[in-house]
Amino acid sequence: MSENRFARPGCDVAWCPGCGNYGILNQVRDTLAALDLDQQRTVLVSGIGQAAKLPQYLRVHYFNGLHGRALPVATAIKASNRNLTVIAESGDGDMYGEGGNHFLHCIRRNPDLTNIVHNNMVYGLTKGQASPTSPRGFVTPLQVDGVILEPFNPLAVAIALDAAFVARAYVGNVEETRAILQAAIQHRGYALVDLLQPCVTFNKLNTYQWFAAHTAPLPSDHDPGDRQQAFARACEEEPLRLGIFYQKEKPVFEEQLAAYAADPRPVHERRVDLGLLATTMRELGWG
Amino acid sequence: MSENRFARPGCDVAWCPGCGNYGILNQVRDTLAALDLDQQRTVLVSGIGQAAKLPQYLRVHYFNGLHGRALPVATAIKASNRNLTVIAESGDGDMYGEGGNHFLHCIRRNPDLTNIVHNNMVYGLTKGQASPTSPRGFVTPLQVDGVILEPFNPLAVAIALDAAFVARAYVGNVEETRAILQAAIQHRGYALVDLLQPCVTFNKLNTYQWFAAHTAPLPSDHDPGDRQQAFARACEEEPLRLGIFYQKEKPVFEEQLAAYAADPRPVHERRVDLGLLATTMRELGWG
Amino acid sequence: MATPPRSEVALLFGGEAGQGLQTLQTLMLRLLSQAGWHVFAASEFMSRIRGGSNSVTLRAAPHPVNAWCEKVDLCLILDPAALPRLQGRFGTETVVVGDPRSLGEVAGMIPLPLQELSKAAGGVLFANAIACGFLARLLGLDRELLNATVASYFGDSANAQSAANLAATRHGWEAAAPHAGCCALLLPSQPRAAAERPLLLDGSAAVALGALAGGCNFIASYPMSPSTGVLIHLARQARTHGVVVEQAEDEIAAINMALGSWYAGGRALVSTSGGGFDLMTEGLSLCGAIESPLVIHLAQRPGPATGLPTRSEQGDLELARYGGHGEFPRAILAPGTLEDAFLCAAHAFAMADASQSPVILLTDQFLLDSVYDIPDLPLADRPPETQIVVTAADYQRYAPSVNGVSPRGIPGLGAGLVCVDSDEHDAQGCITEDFAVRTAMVDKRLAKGELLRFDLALPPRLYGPADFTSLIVGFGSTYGCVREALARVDAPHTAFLYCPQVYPLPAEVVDALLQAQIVIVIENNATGQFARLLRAETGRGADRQWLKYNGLPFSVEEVVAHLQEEDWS
Amino acid sequence: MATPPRSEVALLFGGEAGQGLQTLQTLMLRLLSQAGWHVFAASEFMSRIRGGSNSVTLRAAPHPVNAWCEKVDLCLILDPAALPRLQGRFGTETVVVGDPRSLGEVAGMIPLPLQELSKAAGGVLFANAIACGFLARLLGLDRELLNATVASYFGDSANAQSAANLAATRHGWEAAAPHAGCCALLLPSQPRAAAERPLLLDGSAAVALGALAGGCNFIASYPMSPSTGVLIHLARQARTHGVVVEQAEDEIAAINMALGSWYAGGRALVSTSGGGFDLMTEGLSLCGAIESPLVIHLAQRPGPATGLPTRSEQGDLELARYGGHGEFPRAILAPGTLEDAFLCAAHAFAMADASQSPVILLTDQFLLDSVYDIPDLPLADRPPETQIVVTAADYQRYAPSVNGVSPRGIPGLGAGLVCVDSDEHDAQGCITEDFAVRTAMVDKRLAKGELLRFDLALPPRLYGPADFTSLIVGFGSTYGCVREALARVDAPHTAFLYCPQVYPLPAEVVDALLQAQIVIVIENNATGQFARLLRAETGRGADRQWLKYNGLPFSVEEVVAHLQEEDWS
Ligand SMILES: Cc1ncc(C[n+]2csc(CCOP(=O)(O)OP(=O)(O)O)c2C)c(N)n1
Ligand SMILES: Cc1ncc(C[n+]2csc(CCOP(=O)(O)OP(=O)(O)O)c2C)c(N)n1
Ligand code: SF4
Ligand code: SF4
Ligand SMILES: [Mg+2]
Ligand SMILES: [Mg+2]
Repeated sequence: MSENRFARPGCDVAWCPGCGNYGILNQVRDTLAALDLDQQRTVLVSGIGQAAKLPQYLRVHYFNGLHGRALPVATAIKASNRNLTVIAESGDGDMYGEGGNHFLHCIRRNPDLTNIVHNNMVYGLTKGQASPTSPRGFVTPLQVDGVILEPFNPLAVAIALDAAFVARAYVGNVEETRAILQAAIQHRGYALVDLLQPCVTFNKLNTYQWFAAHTAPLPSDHDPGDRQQAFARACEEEPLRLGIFYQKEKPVFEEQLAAYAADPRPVHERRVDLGLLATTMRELGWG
Repeated sequence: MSENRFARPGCDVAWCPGCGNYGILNQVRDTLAALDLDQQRTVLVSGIGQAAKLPQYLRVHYFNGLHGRALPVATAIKASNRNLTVIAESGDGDMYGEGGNHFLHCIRRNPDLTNIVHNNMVYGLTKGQASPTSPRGFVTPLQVDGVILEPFNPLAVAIALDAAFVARAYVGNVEETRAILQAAIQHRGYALVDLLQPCVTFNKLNTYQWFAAHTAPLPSDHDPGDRQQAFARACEEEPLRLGIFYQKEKPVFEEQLAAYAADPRPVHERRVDLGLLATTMRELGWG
Repeated sequence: MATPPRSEVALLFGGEAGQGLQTLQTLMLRLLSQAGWHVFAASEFMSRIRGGSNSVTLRAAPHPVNAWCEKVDLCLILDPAALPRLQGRFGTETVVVGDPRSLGEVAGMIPLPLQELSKAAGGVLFANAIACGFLARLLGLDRELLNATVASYFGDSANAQSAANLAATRHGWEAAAPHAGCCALLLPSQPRAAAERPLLLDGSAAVALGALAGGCNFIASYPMSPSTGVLIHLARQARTHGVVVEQAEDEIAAINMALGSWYAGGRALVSTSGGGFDLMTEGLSLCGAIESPLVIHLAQRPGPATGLPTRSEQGDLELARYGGHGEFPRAILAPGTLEDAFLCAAHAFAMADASQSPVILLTDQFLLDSVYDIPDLPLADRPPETQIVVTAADYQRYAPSVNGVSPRGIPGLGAGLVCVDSDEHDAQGCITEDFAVRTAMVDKRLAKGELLRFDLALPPRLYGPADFTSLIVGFGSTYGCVREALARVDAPHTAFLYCPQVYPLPAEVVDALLQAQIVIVIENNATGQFARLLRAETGRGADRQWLKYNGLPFSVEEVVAHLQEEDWS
Repeated sequence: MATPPRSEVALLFGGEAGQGLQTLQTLMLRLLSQAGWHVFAASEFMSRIRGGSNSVTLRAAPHPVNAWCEKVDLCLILDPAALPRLQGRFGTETVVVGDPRSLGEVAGMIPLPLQELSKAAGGVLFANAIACGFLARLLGLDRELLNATVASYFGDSANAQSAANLAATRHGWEAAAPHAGCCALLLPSQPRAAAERPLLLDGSAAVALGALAGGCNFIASYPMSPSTGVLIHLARQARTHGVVVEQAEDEIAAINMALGSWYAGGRALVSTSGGGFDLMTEGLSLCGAIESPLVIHLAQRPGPATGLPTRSEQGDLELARYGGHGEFPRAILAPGTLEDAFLCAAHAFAMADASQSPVILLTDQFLLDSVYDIPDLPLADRPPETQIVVTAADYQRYAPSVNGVSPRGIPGLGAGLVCVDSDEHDAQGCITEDFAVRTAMVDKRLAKGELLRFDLALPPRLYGPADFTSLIVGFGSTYGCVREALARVDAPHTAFLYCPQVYPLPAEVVDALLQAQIVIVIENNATGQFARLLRAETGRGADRQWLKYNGLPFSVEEVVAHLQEEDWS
């Protein structure tokens, strides 16, 4: 794939050998190329964590910001320049833990962006603490007696929020994951891809083998237009279903902004209208 | 109700005349008395907003903290002294907006506390901006063209998180609301009561009349043990159903803490065991 | 009780939230302004929507006024709680007006039968117009002007609401007959021609207009008193001026959105108060790390924590200076007048853009809620240009440069890639742990601080003799009361140094401190933050500190008293 | 390459993450300690789990050592990247050990056929034991002691893992035969009896033990390097010591949980780093407002933003001092030794409890990850008592008092109600907007600052002549290198003032500054935050600043060089 113009060959990748992130990197890179996206208009936004390093290894614009804060940054980029393709990606701790509030409200906003969450059910970069998606009983250096919290079910929550696009993929299924990523990027509106990824160093439970054994595609008769069905399938724990659970056309955030009502240009192309401003000043100035 | 020992007569209540909060205050006060709770062991925790002023008007212990942060405070109070009855209450902006992340993760933790959310679909104290539950199109001084975000559905999200107790009440239905509050407080584990409340000053849409016309009790055959059914009913928008949507026995956070494995006493009753500490020091000290 | 005509007047209105003090304030401001006076109003109010006890102080004078004073010439009392709260400010000559029906008998009070007249006029909604008519007559104002003002406020006179309010005004006017002119203003002032109308703005509007003048086209914020006004003003202008406006789910989202917008070529603002600013400090640090421009409006109110949400303080200066972890440059602008609120807001965008650093606009509730007339706001000749470059294929976001500023590209404009990283990074924006690169990047970032201190700085202004020996130093909203007090007191060799830029300290501030034999720092907080900042930066602190921290701004009288306590010999 | 026996030795191990440097460090520390030496190790590592290039510096000497030095006597290189990264630290006498199979031919390198031996021993897992055996022989250590140390590390010798590692150690030992004693230590040191064993602790363990000694029974935190170690230590002790431990969803939850726990009678700690601390600052302000005790461990790493997550800096002092809006007292303790890390952590709880204020324990990555031997930790005679009262029915949480401290009740203990409010409140904890109450409450809160400055303060320690004229001032982890450097250089009339309490400044610090003719401030940051703080508080700043900000701590050599540049005449 060295001709892939999104590839950044020769960079020093900081992931462990065997990490599921390599597969995600390949799949994202291939999807960007397959969609023939304009490199100059493709922006990746990430937080902090192992997953969040991904943009460093691609030839794209990127904004590698704070732990947990990729979604507000991505939303604003899209809202400031609607010509850009925006992908927000990070780990499960980043997106569902520290960033949980943005996850909720970004879905409510429904900006046209893709949200890829590397779900390895653990905090990789900080050395193996539980993440919101870690299973009950999962023992870590911090959760010495095992996790006692209910695991966060991102799909069920997204469907409860009536998210516009909700999917789960597993990095081990290369073709299927590419197809899901492609559909997610092409979807107009917010699209969640919860992407199962083995962390070979800190998650000895949810391994490649485990995922292979405990995942299965959604039944072929699954109707992504049916919210109740989507929710029911999202609640299933064994097997974890893979595929597009829910999809819906909804009004897109940035299309409804008053700022674009009269002027479709990105904000950076605009200049202050001084005459108009003088008028506004007078209007406000009459007490 | 002046003999109610939870009443704090003569205090200067800062709410507008006619506000739905008065009803909530009465219902909470009556419920505390009806449950014959020990006043010395009842703690109310709130954030900031009109709703969050409620504890000021009761004779209870209270912790009136920061906007959005009642749930972590309440969780820790309960985890530090399991003999206390803890109620966390605040407005919809506080609990679902600023405090959204705590809402998610508190439900995952499942501490034995009651979470009452005064849902007036608006920011009262800051003068009428949209809240997460404001309906689409709701016009405010800030949302001048109306709300463009999908309203937050707290019940659906709580059910998606498999919350232990999920209910909706309307302050206009006095008896029903008392019964729900009573069941919520008695429930072992996290209990959400989304309590619909008219804001007579800033929400001219969702008035007493509106709520009366657009709410209805859950059908009598509703089974709160059925998560899928609960979710389906939570998704219904017309009418808004009232009652206990979902209820489940689940392991309670503070009961699973290692700190209580050998010693059930609240932390304030314990003293450092210096002999044990010397041993620990030696154990850690061998490099 | 009639007093000789006055050359200026201070009115005080006390009432509950929801009783319409704001409407009355606006009506009286317009009326007095139209009558040719300079006007000023400041309100103090509780953190509640209805009830409680609030007040508005409104001044009219032949010269510009922009300070709060305690003295009251004419006081209108609308609720029983107001009287005990406010009467400490009354002098022997204060004329008190109120409705005996609600207040009971008060010695010397001029009765305004507001309940009765309101009922007759059609309800409590008309109380403001009645009061306005009543007061206008006590002040000896012109009846035609009164009618014109009321009519224009309530819409054209054909409309029913307007007509009813005009009638109510008349009732008020008539009820005042026995006391007409009892509090008359001296000059038979010339009404202004419509074309000469000054601007009547509050601080929030001035900041919002300044932001627009600075090219602001994006605001994401979470409501919080007293910062919300700016957000609302921009929301109202979203369509006209093409501003992306979003109420964020929390302050953390707000600042991260603002950074995202700058990254994509926007000019973004966030508006918040102390508690929200706390939550933004990690984003502030990110701003420093990725070298993004950013403008943050920090509207102060008394803390700590929720504190007094609707009151005033200058207690977050050190937070603005030191908030956010790690080390990076920033600037803090603290305007004390409406013109400066406008100019500082506009300049903040230019500064942020040119230095690729955060600029904090530090205001407070008093400034934001104060209204007065100013002739005009100084619009620039040309719209501001965002300093972005069209990137070449080999573009490096953090290319080394002498002054620390690297050309800023944005995605979609040019052939290069724009890579920004919150980790330490190399010139390209890639993560690095190279020790030498780290040192170079720290130096590069800090170098930009010099731009903020010199090239882009807003100098202080000195009022008083250039050869002063005593120097009063202040920032932000203490400006008005210090200037007015100095005009009243004979304080030889004393000058006032007003600092609209409090960090980094412009060289002129340092020079003035060195010249002074006695330095007095005035600030609206308890611990003397500005004095400490001056000492930290220059080694020269305050010899005397004038502090106030009860939630109210300084009054002119308090500053006069402080001045009089000084030994000017 | 054999050199004459040395009285002390500095080892350096360079390798990738995942190659087991930590195990090797522990083995060698234990071995050298058991052999009777004082030992010290500090590691520097990249922010990645595998790969990259990390290193450990390990020193052994007849006297206590607790500073990082650049000098290397014996260097073991495990990965090719390490050599170019580390060789700048080599001197002419440095002995370099490595596997030519992975490194290629390196002039003068003593070959350690690690790949081959590992394979023979059963895999890469055994590389540490092999290296340990090899190094032990180069250092001329006792073979029995080596075996005993390895065996005790891997569990009792009957176990298979232990046996295999012992065999690997032997292979390493044997491979070193041609170079035995080439880097020998001078003294045929006495192995210690088991009972004389010192403690071998790192800074994180010392902080955690100090917290337990201070009565900590609650910790809520969100993982963040380098603060996570403390959290993990307490999690391991949760059951034994009855500590409620929770990984919060974010730092905001963490600090609010901690405040909730104190309210309910717990003694709570939060542990975080700069970015997390930013997010906690609103909670910090709340702590000030409700007058709750609180202990915050702020483990510094280089910023701004994500910065260098695994490296060291003292760049958050001003954040600790000024973070959080509004005005309220706080204390900042910055230990520089393991004993002080322990004592400060324990004392922080006592201080917080007695003053009902936040106390910030300011450490850094270098201190937390450094390991050395200390004889013991000073446990108190009696367990700490939380200063809570049994409330009477008329209990008032904020009852006025002379020193600002009101008796603290908790729910469920007594007949009173415990009402705390983040808004300004009266003695009972009810919201108020009364101006006089506001002023009184601000004064009450600020009064407690005096307790922190005087009664509860940890005084500075002066090393050097009492009649010094030059004074080096430092805080936190620069302690070790300054003391060692001063012992090496003849710097007459020079003393070192080490300040474990950096805020409020104890009186002794102020006195010492006033005595000094020349003040030199050493700090591990770029802008001189401590010097600025000293100037802000005392007017006396630094004449000279020794700063470092590349992500590494000061080395002894650097401080020596700084000292030598000074003109001591
Ligand atoms: C505010 C803040 N808190 C904590 C951290 C430390 N931190 C960095 S990455 C991370 C979690 C990583 O887990 P995840 O998001 O699941 O990513 P992964 O490494 O597993 O891919 C944490 C807690 C931080 N950088 N910033
Ligand atoms: C960190 C922070 N941000 C913002 C605010 C300002 N604020 C106070 S109450 C409130 C919203 C109130 O709405 P809601 O929670 O729905 O309560 P209501 O007043 O409607 O009962 C806001 C935004 C604050 N106090 N703190
Ligand atoms: S720690 Fe886990 S997630 Fe991180 S790079 Fe290694 S295997 Fe991947
Ligand atoms: S503003 Fe609304 S919610 Fe607040 S007190 Fe008034 S009516 Fe109630
Ligand atoms: Mg993860
Ligand atoms: Mg509300």
